[in-house]
Amino acid sequence: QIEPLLFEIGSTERCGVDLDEPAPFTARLGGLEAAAPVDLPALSEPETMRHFVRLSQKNYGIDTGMFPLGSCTMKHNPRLNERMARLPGFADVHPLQPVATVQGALAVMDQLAHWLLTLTGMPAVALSPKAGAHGELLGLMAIKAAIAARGEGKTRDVVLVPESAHGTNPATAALLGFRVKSVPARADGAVHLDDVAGLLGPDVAAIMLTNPNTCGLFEPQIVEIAAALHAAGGYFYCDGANFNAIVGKVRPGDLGVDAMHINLHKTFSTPHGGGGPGAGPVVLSERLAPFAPVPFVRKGADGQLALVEQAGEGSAAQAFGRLTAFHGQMGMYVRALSFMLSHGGEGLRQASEDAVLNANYVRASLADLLTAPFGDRPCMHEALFDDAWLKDTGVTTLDIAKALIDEGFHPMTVYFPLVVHGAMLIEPTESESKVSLDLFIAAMRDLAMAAKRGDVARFTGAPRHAPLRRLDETRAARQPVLRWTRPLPVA
Amino acid sequence: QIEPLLFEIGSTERCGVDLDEPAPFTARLGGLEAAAPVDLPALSEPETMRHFVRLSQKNYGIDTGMFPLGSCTMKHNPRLNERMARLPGFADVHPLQPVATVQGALAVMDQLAHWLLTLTGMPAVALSPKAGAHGELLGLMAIKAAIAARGEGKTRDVVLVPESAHGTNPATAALLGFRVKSVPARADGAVHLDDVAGLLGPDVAAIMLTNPNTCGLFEPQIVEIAAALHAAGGYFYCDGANFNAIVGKVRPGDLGVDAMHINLHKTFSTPHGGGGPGAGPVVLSERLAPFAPVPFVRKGADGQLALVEQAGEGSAAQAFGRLTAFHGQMGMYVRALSFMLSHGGEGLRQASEDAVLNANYVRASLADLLTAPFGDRPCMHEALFDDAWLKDTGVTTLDIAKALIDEGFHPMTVYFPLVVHGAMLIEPTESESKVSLDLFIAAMRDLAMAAKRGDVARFTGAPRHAPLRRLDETRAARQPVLRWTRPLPVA
Amino acid sequence: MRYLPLSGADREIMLERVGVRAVDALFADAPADRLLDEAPDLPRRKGEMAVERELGGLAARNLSAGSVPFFLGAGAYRHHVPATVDHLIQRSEFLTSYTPYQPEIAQGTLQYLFEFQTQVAALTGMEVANASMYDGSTACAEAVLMAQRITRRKRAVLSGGLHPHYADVTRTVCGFAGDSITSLPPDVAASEDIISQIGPDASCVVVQSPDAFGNLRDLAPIADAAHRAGALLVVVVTEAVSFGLLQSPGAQGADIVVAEGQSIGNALNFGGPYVGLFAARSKFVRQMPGRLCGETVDAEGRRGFVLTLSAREQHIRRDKATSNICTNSGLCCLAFTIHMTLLGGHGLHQLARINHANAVALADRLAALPGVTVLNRSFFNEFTVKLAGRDAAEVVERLAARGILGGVPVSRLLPGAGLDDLLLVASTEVNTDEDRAALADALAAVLGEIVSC
Amino acid sequence: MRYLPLSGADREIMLERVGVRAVDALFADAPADRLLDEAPDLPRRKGEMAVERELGGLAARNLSAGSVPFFLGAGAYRHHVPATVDHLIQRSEFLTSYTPYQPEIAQGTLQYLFEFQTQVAALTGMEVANASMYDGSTACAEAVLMAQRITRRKRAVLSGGLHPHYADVTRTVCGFAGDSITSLPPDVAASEDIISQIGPDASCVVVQSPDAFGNLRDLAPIADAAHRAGALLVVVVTEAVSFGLLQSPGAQGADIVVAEGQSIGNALNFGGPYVGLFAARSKFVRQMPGRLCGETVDAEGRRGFVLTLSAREQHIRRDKATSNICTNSGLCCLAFTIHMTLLGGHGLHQLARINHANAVALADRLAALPGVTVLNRSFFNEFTVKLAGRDAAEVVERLAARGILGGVPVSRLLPGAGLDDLLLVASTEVNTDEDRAALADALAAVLGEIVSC
Repeated sequence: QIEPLLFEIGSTERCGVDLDEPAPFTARLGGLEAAAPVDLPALSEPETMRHFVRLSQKNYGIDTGMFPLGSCTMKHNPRLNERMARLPGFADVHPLQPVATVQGALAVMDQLAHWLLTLTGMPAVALSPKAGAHGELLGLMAIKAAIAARGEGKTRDVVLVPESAHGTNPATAALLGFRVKSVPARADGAVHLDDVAGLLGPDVAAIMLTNPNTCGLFEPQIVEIAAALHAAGGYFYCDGANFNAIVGKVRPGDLGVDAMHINLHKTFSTPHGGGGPGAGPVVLSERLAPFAPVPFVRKGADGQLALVEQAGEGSAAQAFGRLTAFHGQMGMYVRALSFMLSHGGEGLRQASEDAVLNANYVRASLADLLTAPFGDRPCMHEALFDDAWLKDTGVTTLDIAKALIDEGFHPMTVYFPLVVHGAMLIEPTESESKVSLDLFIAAMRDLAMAAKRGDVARFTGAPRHAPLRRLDETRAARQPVLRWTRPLPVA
Repeated sequence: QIEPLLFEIGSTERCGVDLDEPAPFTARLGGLEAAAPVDLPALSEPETMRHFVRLSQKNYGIDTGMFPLGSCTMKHNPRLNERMARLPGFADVHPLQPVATVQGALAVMDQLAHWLLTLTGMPAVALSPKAGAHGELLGLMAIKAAIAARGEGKTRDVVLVPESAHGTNPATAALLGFRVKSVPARADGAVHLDDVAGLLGPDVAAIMLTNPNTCGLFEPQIVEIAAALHAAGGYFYCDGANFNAIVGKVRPGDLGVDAMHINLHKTFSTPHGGGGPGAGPVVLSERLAPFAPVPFVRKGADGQLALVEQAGEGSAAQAFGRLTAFHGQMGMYVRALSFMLSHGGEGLRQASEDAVLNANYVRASLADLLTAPFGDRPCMHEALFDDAWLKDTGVTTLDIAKALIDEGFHPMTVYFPLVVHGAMLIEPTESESKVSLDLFIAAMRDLAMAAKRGDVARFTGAPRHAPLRRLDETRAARQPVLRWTRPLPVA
Repeated sequence: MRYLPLSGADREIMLERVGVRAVDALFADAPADRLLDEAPDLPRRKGEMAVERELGGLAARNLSAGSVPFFLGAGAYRHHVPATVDHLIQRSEFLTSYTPYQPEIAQGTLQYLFEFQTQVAALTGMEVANASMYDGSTACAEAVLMAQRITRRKRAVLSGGLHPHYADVTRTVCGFAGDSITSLPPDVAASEDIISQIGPDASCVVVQSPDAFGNLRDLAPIADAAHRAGALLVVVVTEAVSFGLLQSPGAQGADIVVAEGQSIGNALNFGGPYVGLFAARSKFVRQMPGRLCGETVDAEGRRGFVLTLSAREQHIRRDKATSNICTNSGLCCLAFTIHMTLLGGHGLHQLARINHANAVALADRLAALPGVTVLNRSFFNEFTVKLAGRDAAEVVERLAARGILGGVPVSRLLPGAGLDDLLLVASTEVNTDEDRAALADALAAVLGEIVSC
Repeated sequence: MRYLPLSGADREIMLERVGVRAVDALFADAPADRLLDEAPDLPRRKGEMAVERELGGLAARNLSAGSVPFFLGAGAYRHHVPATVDHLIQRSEFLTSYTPYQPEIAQGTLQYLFEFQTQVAALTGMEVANASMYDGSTACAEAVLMAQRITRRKRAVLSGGLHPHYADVTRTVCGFAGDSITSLPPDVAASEDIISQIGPDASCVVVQSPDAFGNLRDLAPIADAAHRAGALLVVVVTEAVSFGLLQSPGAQGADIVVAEGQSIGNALNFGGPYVGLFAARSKFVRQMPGRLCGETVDAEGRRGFVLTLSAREQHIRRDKATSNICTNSGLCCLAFTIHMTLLGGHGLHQLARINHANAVALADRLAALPGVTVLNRSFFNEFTVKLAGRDAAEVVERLAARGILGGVPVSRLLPGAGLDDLLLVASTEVNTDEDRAALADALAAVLGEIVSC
């Protein structure tokens, strides 16, 4: 059933909030008041409830079924974390209250930092970025600032990015005025030391490497690459989107990383929420730490926690200013810390192991029917297949994705990483039970056999069991309709 | 998709709760400990979340669509009320704490009582019944006690119940040892003074009358019936299930009522919750008030509120003991009071008017296609149709109900009241918007026309767009399977 | 008003369709002289913020259990409920649904009821369970009525260890229904001779374990005696977590088991809403009160669930019904089911062990205080202490003044029974060592303050 | 561990299927000498109850706004959010869904984004809005970058009335990106001559209204001047409720409007997460950063929504993208949309009137105190007071010690700017007369305690 837009059922004559008339007052609006209220209809409370509940019913979520979206890490979102984030002591606190009245909030930031530093083996962390890409921005800014401080600001302006990288990597580098050079993809899915070494030189500011990489593999030569880069005067930015595979198993700090963002929503399970809000704290090496932006938390001699908010002074002498108003995503900090405390060190390690085991279980269970670009080698937290096995079937990777919807599953990530033809990237995460994986595997096997026996119609018409069937994305882009407009009155 | 039973996917090897090992201790269980844990599988937290979310998706609720279930009063459940009931000061308070530590809770009971008494025009209320039927029990007990106190306990043992009454009425009377005599149904849907008067005598303890009645009509002779009953020495028990139609418009106390339960979940919108919990406070006349059970709240001379918990003493000298442990449905009291405060006196009156208007709008909008047993007269909060208009179509009332599911609506109440053939009882409540009513009316008209033009297949196969199609109730009753049992191991 | 979707313009159009000038024309059947001219004399409508202020203010006048060391039990227990539980029961599709009379669009409710019945049957050691009752006390009265229907006898024997409220509810309801009730006197030491009370006229004997004073009762001999006399054994449990550690009532010979399920999944709520568990041997199923959910298939042969055996119920049988009950405790039993799903049998066992360990630790600590005697030889998570002649109610008041909710004075439940120096003390998994120390210290201080009664 | 569904037995079976003995075999690509032998040195796992105790303890060390008279603003405002909002955003299908890249099963998210875009466009008076940004401050920097792309000019002019954090973020981001930024000095009295700063090299001029000191700015003359110079007017709004009462930026000539949406639907959250609103003239749509949701049809012709114009975005365009942004503030913009749905234009208008009335009442009351001057000629719900030579930061500390959160000292935002005796005070619908009286009384007392700086 189509749910109307709220504007189509709303009215300007009712309201879902009861507001009293204020006591008489003389406005001091300097003549800038609007002539009339904004023309937006309202719904009463019951209508509002129903409208959004019905909309929600058109969505798929982790809570409704398996969500094996590779690289996106859709894991369980504990409701304990939601409850903790809503404690008035966290949710109902203003960012600019006197610091004496927010010692608990600062302690959350301090504890979160401690966990992140211990898990990454890094000496410093900047908490404020509001998403992974925002963290990348911070990391590359710190690198740029460090290079400028070394007097090489004019000459070191190249950032190396593997072809398999997330799109945010080159976008971030370009935004900051870096020239982006690609590191080619190799048949084994890994970044090779030789390829990197061939690009290194006095113009190279940094490499942006994802580890485990977007093919689901731990970069085998990562230590050597980091060393080569450092020898050439560059910095190693690690895209930490896949940190969830190695938490408690390997510390990025032991691999030579200079900066790495951590998507709290991926690794530490703050809710994805249909696309945000995220949080992307960045851990930094000794060499980059001085360039972290404000604000940060410092413990005073009296044991009180303080906020350093002003760049250019004291411990923030080399800091480069703010990346956001206030202090970052407090609501996400609380959730992530709650997740960490619940797991403990050993639980986080177990979670990584289970995530890797789950992915390999799926990989091994489909290996006889699907084709994997890098052969039968183990993967980390996500299993990557290509579309060679679909050759001549008339079925595409996209068709498989849409057909999975009909089987009751969210599709895997498709056509990413770009370096693999018709990629299907499956990340079950540690939250899936064996029962659930077995059902998914059975559905995938059934689809694979259907494709191979030529049951094309099952795929091209998919999805059939979804609120809508395939949408016309071309039309949306060609004649963009980006908002509702009140229809003209019928003459 | 079928959701497995939790036992089919659970395991005794995992757990959704982390519990530490207690410090060593010496058990003092007197040799009565079990040899092994109860054989019940568990799910981890992510699996639990998904299992119950998926189950919920097989349910229909007010929040998901119109729920025009006559007599059941499915109205909007404000989430404010849920929030208020969960305040630690209400939810996390033990019923037997010292009364000095629960003055706020007692004040809620006191205020709720004040609203109920003001709205009903009655002098006393007993809050503790846990549902409407429980309230009926209380009311008839009070009547029985009052009669016994008059020395007529042996002789007055008849309760008059109209044929159109809710099944709980005769069941309650029978449970308490009353003989039930039926008041016949009349063609106009009303209970007639003449019929009642013909049954009155020294053996009649009470009449149980619903007002507005289950045909959705205000009993026109209610005042006269009450007077006749009183003159004959009987009591007037009013079934308050439909009080929501007249709140703020008519006070039952002004009609001669001696006792009436109020379903807080119907009139004051505490959630139905798939069948409970309910709450059924009973208002009592001066004559019955002394017989109310414990506990009740009394204001002391010092302004402190006290709980009278012991029958047989002081103000509870004639009370007949407890109907439940502790003090009743506190969680429901808070929700109902929150609902009342939100509406205010004028809002409750408006809600009744809107509920009646909505029902009449539906009635008037379907009057040309459907047949109404009592003609074109206005109804109160629910519109009643019979199945005369389906004659010779091959379509039944039940078919109409199931076909409504395919249109996205919950069915109306069907085959109740029993006195109307193939009854369809439609109660939109005040929570439905005109837009929503118009959609419902359109669907009903479409179905009516389909039935009349002989499109029987649309009905007999319905519902098609539901998690399941029609269920075999006979089989369930004949070979009752009331619990899951572990399958025997495969040999 | 935020809850009312009709606008003034809507109302005008609708009145026109209905064919009346004003809404009062629709109230024409009501006696004109009884129709109110204006809204009742009650406060004006309040916005959300104002309601929150008013009710928040009242809530703040209660001392909430979580804010202090807390040791009350007596049929209502403070346990930790996982956040998942309360989240799920608030889902619109559960919260705002009705009794599942339309099973095609109520499978969510029906399946969890079936799961609930299975859990309750397993915990109680019985063959069948219903879809819940109002609470434990009303379930107890219903059990006695059911025993009467089964045995066609009209005298029930209530143990002196039965929770006084349960006994009172049972006496009240069954008394009105024409049963005679033999109530044994309060039995602090679990030493009553109940077996001798079971005569050939007895429909049932009702025994609670852990009993109202915390003692664990050996039910098997009572079951044997009852069965020999043609009577039923009704077992009452007011602390459902005890199922995790103790032999089940079913294993000990119970015919009907009723319990308060609040402890699993549900908050204290100042006494309600709670959830009554009701289980029995399967041969008695057609005499059970309340809703039953059963398995069946749909028109395409898929497994599904429906309310069944409703020929017992009031909406079908009217005055011939097994009970007048017409509701269950839906959301509370959903909470129970979800919490039990998270726990499973092993988790409940561990939870029960923690409860018992904490109670043992508390008993040892209190017993070490001068003037305090722990009376129980056995207990689960609650026991009775004798306060050397002090008035327990006064002790509790003084403890509350010190910010400790220290227990339930027996006189609160049994006034005038001469048990004024007895205090019921419970300890669950929520209590810490610090809590216990705080109670012991404060109790020692308070006992020093007041003289014997 | 309660979140991990694999049992030991499951793991054994799965390892066998994978064909390895132990899970460490799957980590073989990691350098053996960097693989940790054991879990990191961090606390052991905690049950829910223990986590609640630990985090609850930290939360209790913060003075929450709702527990005291509260008057802070400066870009984050305490408003009352209806319970419906928080209930709905916690629905599993919203909370646990992903970016709607699979539109067939994400219409819930997509439709509310379309509704959100419509609301934001209407409120700002612009033609198009995107599906939200991280917050107002980052949206501000993105607007300047966008203006640079549109005008191909590299100097932006920032008003001295721009929130200092916003100015800082913009300077930082755009500075790194190679833009030059002309920041005007702090402009307490809204008296700066910004028009003279708009040269032919200016990409845009960034003006906030209500500005950081609470003043309302007449934007039309600035828009005219900017447009004459070929520059864009970027308007910043940090208090979205002000849209209810003031002429929209679009009506005054803005080309791009960015705003902090926290005030509508979202809690204070100690500064985040918030939701950035971003709107522009439609001719600039292909230069906008962030996600856009557009209407289309499905294979059966039914209306549906998809993310569109993604050729601007990083996952398609990589280093040619309009922004590196790859997320929005999904749940926060859902909260915004729901709250706005409840309010509608008329409700927002009324809410804004109440805010203004409360602020006027507060300004009058404070202005009556000796040593206190209200500096604003115009304001919405926040204004600046001068405390006759006292250090506002110290005043605020002393007010806090008296249980009043009295405002934001300007020196917190602009240290060293010589504005130490200025205090920003905000008043929304949550403030009562008693709150205002408490602040006035306490402020009078505190001012009497401390000497001039």
